[in-house]
Amino acid sequence: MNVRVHVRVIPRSGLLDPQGQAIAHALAALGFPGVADVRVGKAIELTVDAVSTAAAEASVRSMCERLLANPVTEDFILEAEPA
Amino acid sequence: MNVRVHVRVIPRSGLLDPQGQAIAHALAALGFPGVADVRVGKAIELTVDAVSTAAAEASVRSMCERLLANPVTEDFILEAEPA
Amino acid sequence: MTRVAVVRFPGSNCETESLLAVTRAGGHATLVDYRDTDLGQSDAVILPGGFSYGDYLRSGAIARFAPVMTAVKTLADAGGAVIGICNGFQILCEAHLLPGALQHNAQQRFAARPVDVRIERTDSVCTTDYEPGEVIRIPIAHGEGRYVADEATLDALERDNKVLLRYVTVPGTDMPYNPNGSMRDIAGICNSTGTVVGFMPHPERLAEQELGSDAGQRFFTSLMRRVASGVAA
Amino acid sequence: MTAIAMAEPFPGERAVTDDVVREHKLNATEYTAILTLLGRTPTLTELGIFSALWSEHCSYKHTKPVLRRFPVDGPQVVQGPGENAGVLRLPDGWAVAFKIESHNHPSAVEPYQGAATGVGGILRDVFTMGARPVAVLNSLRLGPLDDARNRYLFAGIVKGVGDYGNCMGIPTLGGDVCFSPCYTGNPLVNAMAVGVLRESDLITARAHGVGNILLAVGASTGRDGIHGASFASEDLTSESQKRRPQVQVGDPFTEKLLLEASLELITGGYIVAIQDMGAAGLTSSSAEMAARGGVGVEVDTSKVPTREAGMTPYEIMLSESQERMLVVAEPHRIEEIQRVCRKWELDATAIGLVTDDGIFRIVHDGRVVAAIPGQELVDGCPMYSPPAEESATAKARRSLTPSLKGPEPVAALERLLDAPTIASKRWVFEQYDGTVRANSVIPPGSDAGVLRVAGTDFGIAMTVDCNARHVLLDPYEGGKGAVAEAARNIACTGARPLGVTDCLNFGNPEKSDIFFQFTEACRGIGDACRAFGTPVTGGNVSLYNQSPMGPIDPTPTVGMVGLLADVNKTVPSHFQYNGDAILLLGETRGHLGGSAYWAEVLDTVGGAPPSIDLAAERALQDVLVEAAERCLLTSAHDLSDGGLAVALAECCIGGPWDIVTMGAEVDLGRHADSVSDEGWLFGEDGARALVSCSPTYVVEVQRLAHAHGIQCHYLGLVGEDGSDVIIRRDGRAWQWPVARLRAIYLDAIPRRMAAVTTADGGS
Ligand SMILES: Nc1ncnc2c1ncn2[C@@H]1O[C@H](COP(=O)(O)OP(=O)(O)O)[C@@H](O)[C@H]1O
Ligand SMILES: [Mg+2]
Repeated sequence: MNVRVHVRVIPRSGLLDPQGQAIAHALAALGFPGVADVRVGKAIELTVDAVSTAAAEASVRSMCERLLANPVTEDFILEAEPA
Repeated sequence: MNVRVHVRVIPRSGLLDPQGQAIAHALAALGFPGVADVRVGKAIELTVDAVSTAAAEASVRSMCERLLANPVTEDFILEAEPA
Repeated sequence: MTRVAVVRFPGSNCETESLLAVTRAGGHATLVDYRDTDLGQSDAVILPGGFSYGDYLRSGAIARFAPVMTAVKTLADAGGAVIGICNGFQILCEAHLLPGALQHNAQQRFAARPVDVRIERTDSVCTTDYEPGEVIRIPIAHGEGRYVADEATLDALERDNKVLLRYVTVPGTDMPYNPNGSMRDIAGICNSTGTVVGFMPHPERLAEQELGSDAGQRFFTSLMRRVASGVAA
Repeated sequence: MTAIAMAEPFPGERAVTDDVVREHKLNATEYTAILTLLGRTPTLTELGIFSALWSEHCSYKHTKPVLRRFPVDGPQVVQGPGENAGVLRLPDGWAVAFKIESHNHPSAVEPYQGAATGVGGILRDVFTMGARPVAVLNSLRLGPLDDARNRYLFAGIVKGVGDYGNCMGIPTLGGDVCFSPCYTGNPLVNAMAVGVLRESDLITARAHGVGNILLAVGASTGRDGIHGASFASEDLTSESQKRRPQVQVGDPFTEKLLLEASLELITGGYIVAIQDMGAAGLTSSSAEMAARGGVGVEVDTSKVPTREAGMTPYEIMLSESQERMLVVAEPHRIEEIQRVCRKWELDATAIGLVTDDGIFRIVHDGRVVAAIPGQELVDGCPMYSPPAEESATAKARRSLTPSLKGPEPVAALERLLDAPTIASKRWVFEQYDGTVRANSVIPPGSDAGVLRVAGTDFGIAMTVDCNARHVLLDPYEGGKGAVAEAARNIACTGARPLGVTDCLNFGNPEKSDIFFQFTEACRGIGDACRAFGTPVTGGNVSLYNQSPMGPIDPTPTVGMVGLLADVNKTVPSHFQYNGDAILLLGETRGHLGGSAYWAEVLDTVGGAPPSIDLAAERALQDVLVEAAERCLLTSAHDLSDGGLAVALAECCIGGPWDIVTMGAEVDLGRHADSVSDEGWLFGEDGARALVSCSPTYVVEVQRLAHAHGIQCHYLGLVGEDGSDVIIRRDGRAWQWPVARLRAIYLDAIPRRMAAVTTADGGS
């Protein structure tokens, strides 16, 4: 079965996120009040051919550990849905 | 109330996504078979102070339209949850 | 003669000037393809600057898996000289041959300009011909050069004398002296023996008077001397 | 007339009705010509092909007769106009290929990708000649930075230009940026590429050899940019914003591989011809290669690798997907070609062949969907010579004078240095890698960039220039001025101007006042090129640059290359040594009409710009080049925008990364007594340069100048690091601390760009 997996790779909290800061500033300047804790990372979407959603998730988890996220600076979150 | 909103900003389908292509190749070379349709965009997380989750969502939608996403090349998807 | 391999990944850009800098310093330089699985009889390897695999995903993230990297690791483990310049530094960090990571410049823009860096350690494979504390001006050209690591790692780098180059301010400059927001102004680091080194600036680009300065050439003369004296290989 | 060749519609495609014809921007005359040519109604695929090739962008239907008047010959010319890039001879068997191109409309819609793909396209034009690209330049025109949308466009365009060239590992060696309200809504992005080759490796885009195979090399074909060529050939209206083609996305990584593969295919002798699939993609590349070679071609679109399923022949023929090449080769070479491509991780797919019947034929799954006589398809578009007449407004503008009284010279110079058009462009080129490949003798920030040709002693100087305000006020003089300024910039480095590529950015040519601007500016460019012995080897025309607010100022950007016989003798732009003598070459008449002083300080775009004395310009170039060859000068900087005061300030402020700034103390003395102070300080007479030299060489430099009939005035001395810039005249004195001038000059653009940059602001 084909499973669509959404991955969010986010800079680890505690690390400075200049891009998030820049966006927070820009939003304030555009007149959006009350925005805090902006963090910017990568959204990666992929379709995986696997026996089950769980299997797809496990496989993508391993992709994240090996390639998609940098263990030194990033955390990742997965969501999978049948495609 | 504080609402945490997760935004995924993804290159519009049909547009070339060289980054997604490169990742797809790399995953295949690393021995992950059956990966297709890789697309890479931005994941943005922000906390918004709003009267309700729906209000926060509406506000972030307008942030996406004005700043966070490029209306010519990108689509965005929101998810909100009480923080 | 000292034999230096310069690796070309798809998207490498600075292999030609790296080869020339080695040749000018009296070494024997050969180009090695990323698909090769050995480095010939090389005493040293340079991972040059550029945009391997387009720098897609994260710079260096895909290149670290290239077949040639196994040989690079073997050389590093054997105490051979491994030098990563710019993209090469990014690859060494991604491959965990050096600690930390290089992230997008704090100002979110590519930075191409000269920087002033201080040589913090003169017993590494490529800095013996500099004076301790000497400040030189060489170019940078990168979008992802902000060195980050957790506090413990940073403290360990300082304690173990593994900071190789640091951005410093020189009177009269009207540019931020730290060009990318690197933590502790770090421009380059090395392992404890000084044999695996990585840095963002490009000494190979400013290594002959015809281009206005040869400030970077001693990286390469140092390498020749160190490797020839057998300390590194 | 009977049908020459038959073609049938592709299943499911729309019938060709009047509306469909109109949608394809073909007028009645053109459609009638098509009917006559085919002897039948075209299929939709054919209509699309005609609409691309008969667009202004591809056919030059309004401009060809005018362009024919450019001088194109000279002993240094290896390849003149008509190929992907012009080629000029260098010493020792080397040659330089160079070309400029616009990507204006795509950049107005999507600044980042528009600019990036502009750089990608021009690089392909150069490496398809067999040249290795060694430098890029960019010429940008934007609306004022106090508008958020303009800031967004500026930031995106600069990032796009930078990211593409940086990733390719090709240094950006120069460019220019100007700001004017006329570019709001229609920014200009002109990219120029320079390549170096062995003259013997030159290859042209000429298909020959019946039975030879056409191969598509590089990226696969998607739906991006369909109708890009016709999009580039209409005014930007809100309507066209809706019609805009799917954005083309650049992939510099693939282009880098394509570059290496193409050069290997060419220098290895594997192929007969090669052309990039640029504007109008596969259509123009295949049709033009066939027409140049006098042969027919047959392309099987079902064999073209596509990125998306279900693409029709119409879409495949008109796609402007980037990073693709069309190659012609002998059949027995295909396997070797595929091996070379595989080495660079690229695909090479046979998609067609060269035929002997002169027909441009497209088949898809065995069905002929287009069959058009090839020569007529490329050359048969009706040509237009619209009326050309200067408008009354334009004439009136030329006799305008400022009504304001100017501020003190001290404040006036500071205002000029703070004007983004004049201020340092460091914010721009610090985003461009200027030193990769380690041959940059002068990176951006001086008069012209200078690049050493690797392994030789000589160098190539390069620049792009255009003062559009001068062209607006007097198209003929402005056209001459653009060439003269470029040549002056080149000569200041010590290089001899060699040749020109031009990017003619204008409004809608169907309007008589715009066409007047076009013909007159071209006449000016042609006359100047003749006078300087710098032939035009190619270029690009970009018309219909207008937004709902009106046309842009006419902007014929001139790209020029020059030869520096010995790079060790390169002359820098800025003062180098305390105590050097400062000399002004050329005659000062104090001409203020059309000046930056009037425009930026007195708010008046008007007056007649200076008329350019081509003989004096040529003589000045000779003086500068000879003085450099004899190592007499320590610096040379041309006088342009803002005149003497701005040039003197720039010489003192120094290079973009300098730590040392110089002072200067000059006395204008009793030269040109009748000229006003403003005229002396800010006048923009041509044929002038400010040079410095060791005091011992002053007499030598003066003797050299006089031998060429050029005035040479001793003005004063360079002062020490951090001192003041002082100008005296007749008992009056104006004085500025150089640190203050440097701060104003360097901060003008960053200060404005610090404000938020949003995607929608102000639009
Ligand atoms: N878009 C740009 N890209 C690269 N370099 C630029 C750009 N704009 C300006 N420069 C650099 O700044 C220098 C000065 O530019 P400009 O103000 O046009 O001066 P000039 O009037 O002498 O041509 C140029 O020669 C070039 O080196
Ligand atoms: Mg200029």
